Amino acid sequence: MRALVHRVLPSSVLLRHVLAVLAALVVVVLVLETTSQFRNSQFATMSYYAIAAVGLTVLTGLNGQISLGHGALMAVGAYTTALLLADGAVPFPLAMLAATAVTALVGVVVGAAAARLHGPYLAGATLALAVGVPGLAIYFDGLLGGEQGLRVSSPRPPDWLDDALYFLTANDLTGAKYLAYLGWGTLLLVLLLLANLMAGRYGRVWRAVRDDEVAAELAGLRLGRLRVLAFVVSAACAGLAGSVLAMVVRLAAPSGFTIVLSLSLLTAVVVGGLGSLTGALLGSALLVFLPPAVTNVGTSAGLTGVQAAQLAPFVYGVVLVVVMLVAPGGVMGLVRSWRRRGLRQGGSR
Amino acid sequence: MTVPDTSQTRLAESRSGAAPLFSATGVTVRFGGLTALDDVTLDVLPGEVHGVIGPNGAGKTTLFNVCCGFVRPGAGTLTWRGQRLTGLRPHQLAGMGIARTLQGLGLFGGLTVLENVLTGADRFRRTGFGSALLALPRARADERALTERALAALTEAGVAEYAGRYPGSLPYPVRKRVAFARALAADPELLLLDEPASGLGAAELTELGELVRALAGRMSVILVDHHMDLVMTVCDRITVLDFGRVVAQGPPAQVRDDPAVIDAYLGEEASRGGDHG
Amino acid sequence: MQQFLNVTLGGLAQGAIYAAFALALVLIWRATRIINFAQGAMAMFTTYLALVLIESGQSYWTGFAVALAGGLVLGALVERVVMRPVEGGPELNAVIVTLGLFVALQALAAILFGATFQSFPAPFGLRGFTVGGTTIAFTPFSVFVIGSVVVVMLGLVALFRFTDLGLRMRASAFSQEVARLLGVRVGRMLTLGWAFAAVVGSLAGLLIAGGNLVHPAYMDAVIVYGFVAAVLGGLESPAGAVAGGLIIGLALSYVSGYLGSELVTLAALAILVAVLLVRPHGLFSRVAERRV
Amino acid sequence: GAGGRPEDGEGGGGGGASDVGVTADTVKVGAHFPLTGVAAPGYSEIPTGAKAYFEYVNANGGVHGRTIEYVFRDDAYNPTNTSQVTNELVLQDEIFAMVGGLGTPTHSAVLDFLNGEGVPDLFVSSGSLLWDQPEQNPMTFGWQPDYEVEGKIIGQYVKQNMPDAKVGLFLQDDDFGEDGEKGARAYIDDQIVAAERYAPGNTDIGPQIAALQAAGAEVIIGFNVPSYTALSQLTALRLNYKPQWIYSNVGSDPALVGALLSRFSEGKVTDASLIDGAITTEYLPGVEESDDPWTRLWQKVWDAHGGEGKLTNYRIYGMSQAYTFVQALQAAGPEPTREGIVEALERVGGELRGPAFVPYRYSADSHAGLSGVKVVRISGDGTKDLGPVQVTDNGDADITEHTEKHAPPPPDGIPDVQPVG
Amino acid sequence: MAEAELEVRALTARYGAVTALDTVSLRARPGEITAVLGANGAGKTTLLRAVSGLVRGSDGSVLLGGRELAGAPAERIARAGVAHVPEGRGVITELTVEENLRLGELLGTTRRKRRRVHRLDGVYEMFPALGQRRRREANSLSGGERQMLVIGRALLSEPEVLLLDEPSLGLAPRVVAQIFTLIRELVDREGLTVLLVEQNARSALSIADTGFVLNLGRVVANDSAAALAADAELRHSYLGF
Ligand SMILES: Nc1ncnc2c1ncn2[C@@H]1O[C@H](COP(=O)(O)OP(=O)(O)OP(=O)(O)O)[C@@H](O)[C@H]1O
Ligand SMILES: Nc1ncnc2c1ncn2[C@@H]1O[C@H](COP(=O)(O)OP(=O)(O)OP(=O)(O)O)[C@@H](O)[C@H]1O
Ligand SMILES: [Mg+2]
Ligand SMILES: [Mg+2]
Repeated sequence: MRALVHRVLPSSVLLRHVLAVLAALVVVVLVLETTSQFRNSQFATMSYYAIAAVGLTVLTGLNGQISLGHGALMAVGAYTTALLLADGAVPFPLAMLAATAVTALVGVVVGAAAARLHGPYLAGATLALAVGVPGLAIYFDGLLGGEQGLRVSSPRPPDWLDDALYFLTANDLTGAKYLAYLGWGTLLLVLLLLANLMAGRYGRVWRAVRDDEVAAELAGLRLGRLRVLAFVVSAACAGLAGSVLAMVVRLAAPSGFTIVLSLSLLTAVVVGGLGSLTGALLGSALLVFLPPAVTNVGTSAGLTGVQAAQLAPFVYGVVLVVVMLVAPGGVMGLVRSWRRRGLRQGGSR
Repeated sequence: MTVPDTSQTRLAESRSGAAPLFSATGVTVRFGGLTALDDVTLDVLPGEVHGVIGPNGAGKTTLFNVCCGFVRPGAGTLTWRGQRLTGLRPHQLAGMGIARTLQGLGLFGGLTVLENVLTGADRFRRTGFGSALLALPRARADERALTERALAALTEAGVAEYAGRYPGSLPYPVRKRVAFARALAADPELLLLDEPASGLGAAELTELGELVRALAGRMSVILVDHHMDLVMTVCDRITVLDFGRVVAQGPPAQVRDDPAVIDAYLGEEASRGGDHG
Repeated sequence: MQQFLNVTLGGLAQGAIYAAFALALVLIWRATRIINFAQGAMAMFTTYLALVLIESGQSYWTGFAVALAGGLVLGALVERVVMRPVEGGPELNAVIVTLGLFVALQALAAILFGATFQSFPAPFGLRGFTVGGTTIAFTPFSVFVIGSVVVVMLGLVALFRFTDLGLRMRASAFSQEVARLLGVRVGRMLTLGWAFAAVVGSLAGLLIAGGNLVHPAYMDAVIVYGFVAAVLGGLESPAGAVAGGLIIGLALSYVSGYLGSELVTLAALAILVAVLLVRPHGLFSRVAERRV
Repeated sequence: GAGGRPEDGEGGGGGGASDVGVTADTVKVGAHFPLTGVAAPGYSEIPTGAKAYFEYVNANGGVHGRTIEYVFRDDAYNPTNTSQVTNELVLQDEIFAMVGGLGTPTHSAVLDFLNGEGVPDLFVSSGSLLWDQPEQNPMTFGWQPDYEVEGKIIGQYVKQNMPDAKVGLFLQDDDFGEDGEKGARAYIDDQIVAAERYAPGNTDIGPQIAALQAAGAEVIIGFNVPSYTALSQLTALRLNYKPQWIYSNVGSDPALVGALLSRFSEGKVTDASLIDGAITTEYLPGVEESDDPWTRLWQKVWDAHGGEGKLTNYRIYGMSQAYTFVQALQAAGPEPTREGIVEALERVGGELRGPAFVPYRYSADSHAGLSGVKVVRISGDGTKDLGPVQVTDNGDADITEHTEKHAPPPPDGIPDVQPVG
Repeated sequence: MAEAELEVRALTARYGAVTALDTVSLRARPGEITAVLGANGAGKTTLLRAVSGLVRGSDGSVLLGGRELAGAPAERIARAGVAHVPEGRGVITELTVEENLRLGELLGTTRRKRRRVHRLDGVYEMFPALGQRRRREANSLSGGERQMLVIGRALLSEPEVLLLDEPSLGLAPRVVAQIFTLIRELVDREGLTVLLVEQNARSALSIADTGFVLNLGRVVANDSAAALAADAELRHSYLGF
């Protein structure tokens, strides 16, 4: 029996995940140090999309709750950060923590309301959330800056870090690169924690609740609590993502958190491969890198600036449709089936 | 079908004086104009296998639903080890030591067989969210303990070899056993089985009977099924429902010959000993 | 008093428009169990079709008819080409496909018709009726809008409640396999569902556009409130969609008129959450749920 | 050095004859505009105008022998995107300057970045007061008359010409409406009976107009975008409510809105051009004044270098900004640097004359754009002046008449500003 | 009476790498009940699903009265007169009992070839439990009531061939006996062709005329019902009684 246990439960989950994250960190450093400042800034952008997307993966992929309102939760995180960083008294890591905590708290409330809803009703309610919450910023314009939003002074790299990195790589630590490090550091940390969760009991029971409510309840799982918990975890990620966004964009304004943002996150999660953290990363990369690439292709193909700009959403929309038709399991689904086919052809079973 | 005759070892009679582990008293349930259960009373003694039979729509599943808190009875009380249960909610059952299988299978399609059974063992977990988030050694030890329990349950149900597979790809009888193992993993004192034999072939039916008998003594079982020879051979006592009312109660032999039961449920042919699927 | 009257009437007219859109969503939901986020974009597209015709000198009604016919074709086409493969799969996949369609159609419209404001004519007067010397915010066109919505609603109720076609469509939506075993041509039903829904959607598009400005994104606001209205009403029920539309229209009008227009989106959220907390399946649903 | 750096780093953006974005024969500039999405209609035409004028200049030899490369990117009016595309423009395209980036919330997002990177941020397409903060944002310059200035001039006009009228305000619920309201209230606070705000994106403004009507407003001053001009007219039509409308320059574009509204008649019933008789302000000759020499120039440029579509006021706006940039670039001298062009604008910006009736307020202490407007009435396809061109400044500054005659463009259509010192 | 013989020739069906049916050939005659027996996983359900067009990509031939059905979509096969009572969940739970039945009736009327034998009222009479629950959503029905609903619905579609996949599943013994009697009557009266899949070989063979035994996707025995029931070896190794 013991042998069996050991066979199905490989050695320390934490160790495995930490190693993976460390490897990823090395890759991140390599990539950021060898790419241009602009690419760095794109990676910074990708980091906050990805943080929110992996959080949404927990909610939608693992727990089966659809959310069209994560943009609103990001707004909560972004505004919290903006308010805390306003007078420079709060160090930014603290602001990030606070943003995460505040959004998690909001997640408790939203999650409690959402826990009873299913399918389109949940979609409708979260859609209304996405549209409604930015309205708060306009209503409390004294505090939240109205339509114009709050400016955020993004953190500057401390000198020692700049020096240390220079020593290692002989590259200067530019603002964009620093933000990219900040974003990716946060992302990797989030990935580590979520991977821990997903590999353990919570990943299992969330999926159980998703697959069959009645059976889950009979197994002693408290549906409501687990749903809310998934929402909170996911909201915390969204809040953290909002915090990074605020620092990267240097602004928290209602027009930055339109329904488009929420929908983009969902598409990233599904197109990448629902339920997979790697998939969420791939989906976020698509969000960030596809539109400018298309625009540039359009421009170099001789389209005018306006036409090229309109080409980007067109291609993006078509890509969404095509991916879903060709690979219903998203990109990761495709990868998985390739791998399986490879195995079979390799005759290893 | 041949279920080993274990009547010699049955302890029901000798225990009949014992306090019931679980009882439902005067339970009544109405859905709109329809009375699904009408003043139903039922006691389950420790270690006994208690059969509940009755025509389709007689209220058997509803009775289970009441016991599990899915349906709130209009009248009546439930007692668990002498304690009255009020406001029972389904998720409390597992913690109390009651497990149930569903008339459908209710397996989690997105979980492996092992993970399915692990959810059954979930009530034994000791660590919380924080240690899972940080993947502390504590959480790992906890997982290992749960896995051991789950594997034990899988082994007992005879399906340990499928631990890593997903239920969707398994033959029906195996899935049934997995559902059974999930219930066992909770190490219940009372096991509610809703039509565990439906869809099983003759060989599997026999094995199921053996399995249930093996559990008796360790735990109490309430069994609902339409396979008469299974019910008649494994049950210590049987309650017969018809139109939501208890029409007969007693040991199998007595119930089998009860004209009311024959008339409402068994029909002439079946009571003559023919069995069906 | 007059302001109250006008805010109320304006809210009703606006609510009728949300209702029209919600009806299209309900139709497609009942017929295929998919929420069509591309509904607005499809309607926008057919409205442009009408506009092109009207601009080339055709009458309003020609444009109107062509837009509806265009909706029928577009709906059927979309179902056949892009929705068919995801039907019956994970529900999110269908959602993503409709979102992709939404984004792509909107961009395509901008490319084809230009990202500029264009005015769209109305078939009836846009000047309010005069009652006892004062003009009220209710125009002949509003009458047309409300009339259309009522007709569509009754049509849908009749379709689903009394016709065999409606029953077959619902059966296909709930269980393709069983419907097939009962000889229902499921593919055809799903196509029909999308086609009908796109017609209703196109109608909504025309009603919103009438006497107003159109541009590739002009349906965006309506999509949200139309969806909220449909969910509020319970998605299953045409009457619920209309009730939901009117409730949202009126409530938002009052909020906008008396509390401030910046609170409108919040109000929509508040109403929806309040209703769903009490009735998780909307106002008009009748769920006698048996879980086990 | 720290971390082992060579000590003699070459400093930030300044210095060096060939600055970022400038080569021997090109200068690259960029901008962000909403080219897709809800805000695209109208605004997406601005960069096409600017591009046409730059190409015209390039065809005529460029500036100091350099052609101007103009890159504009789509931000869909979403600040998050603005930040991304600005990164792209600055870090990837390596533009010399940002010229005419549009929108208050959008451009706010990149204000710090541009100033931090030392990128000249010229002629923001927005009348917000934010762009005039030379201490904080030394690289940023406004361009159009700010909303407060416009509000003041409109306020004074109402005070003088309709002293007894009850005035209602119809405001976009952001800095646009707020600054305009501030300007107007400076003169007619006591006349204002109601101020109704609409949230951009909420297209049902029936309640707001009904409230203005209920408050008995006889004059309505609208600080709103063009689509809301059309909506407000239609809503008023429904209510048979006929106040005197005064729209800010942003919302009035008579060519656009007028044509829009007259087209409703094609369906049935309604009047031609509902907007006829409304009052607005101008600071540039518009497309409808086809014999103004500036408009003739724009028409010529558009015919030669424009793409699809007609010349519109949005395109004229873009061309005028481009014209101003050419002036600034000329002033910056044959070897332009980022700091040089800012300095040049601070030194001679106030003296530059161009398509606008009024001068800029640029100086070392002010980065505010045009200083005034004239009040006009929309009539038919064009406008009629209701008063002289007036100029003022923010705050308590008085309104004065601007008497200087509006000079026609140079014959070749290209400014000829002498390099500064 | 319609004389629709169902013939299956060399039918093969796969799920991925699993071959669930391996060149199965069988024949079911009108006016007879043909039992298909075998242990769990023998391929019985797959056989019925392949006949009614639910399993895609199967090879072989399915002939109904000489007409080829293989490869046709399920709805066409249903319209040709093949009614399939699927294993387990064949009710549309979101529709009411009556709507479920009406769907069967609709198919019956479209088919038009036969005179209507079954009516809604007849079904309600046959299964009084359904009659009392006409307007309830099928979701509220008990397991056995659902099974009755599906059988009633199949009858309303006026089939020529009836494919029954474990019709006794979840039914009380009395009802099972009743249903088996009913099927026998129908077959005798109307000349229906019935393919009956059952776990419970004994009761199935007691009403069947002929039987086929499947094992691992292949036909391992084929004989008259009586002969099969009498074959002790067969009973022991495949039929379990
Ligand atoms: N939620 C509900 N709403 C309405 N009626 C219900 C509901 N649940 C059960 N019923 C009805 O109550 C009666 C009892 O149902 P129950 O499922 O308990 O029967 P059962 O004895 O388990 O039958 P079977 O042997 O067929 O499974 C049935 O007639 C059923 O239609
Ligand atoms: N959807 C599926 N995917 C993969 N394998 C399947 C699927 N359905 C059935 N199988 C496999 O095909 C084989 C035949 O299954 P089938 O359901 O036809 O058997 P059966 O005789 O009806 O069994 P039962 O008596 O349990 O209903 C089995 O090995 C089963 O595991
Ligand atoms: Mg039951
Ligand atoms: Mg089977």
